[in-house]
Amino acid sequence: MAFDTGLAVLVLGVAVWTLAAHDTFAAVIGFVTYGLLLALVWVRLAAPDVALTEAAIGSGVTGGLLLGASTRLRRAEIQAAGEKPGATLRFAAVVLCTLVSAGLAAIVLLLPEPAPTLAPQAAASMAATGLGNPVTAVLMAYRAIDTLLETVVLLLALVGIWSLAPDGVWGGFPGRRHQADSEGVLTFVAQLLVPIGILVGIYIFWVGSVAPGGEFQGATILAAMWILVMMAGLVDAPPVSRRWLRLLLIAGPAVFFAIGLAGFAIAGAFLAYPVDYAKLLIVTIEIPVTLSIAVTLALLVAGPPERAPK
Amino acid sequence: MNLAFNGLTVVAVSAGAFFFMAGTVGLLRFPDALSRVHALTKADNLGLGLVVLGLLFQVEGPFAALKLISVWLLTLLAGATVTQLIARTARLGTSPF
Amino acid sequence: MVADFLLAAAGFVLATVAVGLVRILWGPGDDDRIMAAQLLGTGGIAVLLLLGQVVSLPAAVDVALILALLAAFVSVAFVRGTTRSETDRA
Amino acid sequence: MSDATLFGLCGAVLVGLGLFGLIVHPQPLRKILAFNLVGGGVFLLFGAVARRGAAAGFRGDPVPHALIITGIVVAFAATALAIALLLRLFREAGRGTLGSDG
Repeated sequence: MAFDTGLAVLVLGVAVWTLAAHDTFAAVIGFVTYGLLLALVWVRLAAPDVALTEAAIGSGVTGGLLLGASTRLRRAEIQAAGEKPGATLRFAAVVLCTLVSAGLAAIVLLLPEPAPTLAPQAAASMAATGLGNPVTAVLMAYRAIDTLLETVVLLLALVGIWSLAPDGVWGGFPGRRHQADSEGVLTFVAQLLVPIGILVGIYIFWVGSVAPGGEFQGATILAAMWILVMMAGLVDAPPVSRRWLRLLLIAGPAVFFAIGLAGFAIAGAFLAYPVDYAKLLIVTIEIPVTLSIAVTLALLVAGPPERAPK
Repeated sequence: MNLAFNGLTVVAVSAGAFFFMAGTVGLLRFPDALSRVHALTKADNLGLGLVVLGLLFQVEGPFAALKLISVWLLTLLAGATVTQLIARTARLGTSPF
Repeated sequence: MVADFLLAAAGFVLATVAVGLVRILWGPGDDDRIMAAQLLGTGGIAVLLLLGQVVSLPAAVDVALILALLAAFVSVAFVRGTTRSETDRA
Repeated sequence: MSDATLFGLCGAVLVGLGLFGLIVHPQPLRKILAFNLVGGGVFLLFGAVARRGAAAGFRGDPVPHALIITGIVVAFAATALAIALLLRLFREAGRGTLGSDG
């Protein structure tokens, strides 16, 4: 109990720091710390799948994205810092936020007893799929349509980012070109970490069917490794108009959707799997979905095209 | 046997926790960024190693033990190289690239 | 009994990490602050491993593996973020 | 107090804190950070519900867990899109503020 209380206080303290820090860069560091502490909280709440996601996306890749943005926007952020809202607005904000927090706290304290749960339904659907991880069973079978739509949402976000490219560089190379490190340390870091990271990413994806892990967590690690070799200047990002790139991006959602449609014919409903082949079909969906998510996440971090295609 | 293992765990994890404390003390007491990086990484890597050693007596199966050790090795490798990058940034005032 | 000890050890390491964190976030330099990633990378992983044993969640080791990888990733993003000689041909 | 209640309350406070930052911070990037703090708080509220829903041999209800994972990924996509918009604004206008005056 003492440990949990201390952890909760630390989470709140880091959140306050993130908001109060003078400098945006310092606030981003605070945010990365916040994500890491949340991963500890998820382990404490016996939610290892969420802990993996928080560590990979919430803290790691979001942190890298925000660090890059904060250095590029440093001047703009300093300019904007002067436009502080007036005392009346600040006071109103304090009142509003206190009310929101108090309301949510009341809801937490007044949650019904016994707690409602969908765990039995999830367990039933898990038994039908042959999967050993309940969260993967929910994502891929019980609520598969949510996951299908999520992969589409990721693609839509990417389309939104690409459409921000100025006319001259339409369809070109995303982000900046990084040069290789002359002293070789960064090159060494990339060459050392990336093979290990790819191995870990595939492992996390693969154990997802029987243990905590899965396609989102595995894909995030693969995406981070691709970004790492780009940052080290070892490879450049491909121009976003490349056909193979676009095929990779849509492969996952397309296979997912096709097998979902086939469900009408072989199991009587959209995204239904026949009992004997459920696990096989789910893994068939997961492999291209993982690849597509990995490519999408990496390109989301890379940003809109900034250099004209050759 | 079990009792002996538990005893070893307690000793190793305690020693690990001590090194983490030493790292933080170094961080607070040393004057400049370079010596702080040095104190922090040396002590913390040793601390993590001892914690991993202590937990090795508790886990079941060789695969779990292998994973624990690889976490430590990965932290060591990544930490050593990344520390060098940061130290260079600290020394030159800005990134050397 | 061992679980109680391990939880206490996790709390102790978390507390020392928190103290170091206060020093680091205080700054003043950015390179001081990025050490937070290092400190938490190692200390946070230790807490995670101990906690995973306490609540008997073997997957905590996998979370630690990811943290070790991504702490390095964030540090590289930091070093690259302060870079000055990018070719910005846009 | 159970661990679910404790971290649920922590989530409730985080939502309020993040919302405050979202309103009062003039810098857009700080608003994006505050938005992500709110996200963390909302996920913790879900986490409290999931933890209380432990049944059928699971230590938490897997359905909210799956929702949280979906939420974390979508929050990341939204953050990436917001940052791209912000960088374009800065490039076009030479400034990175959201105020209407020049």
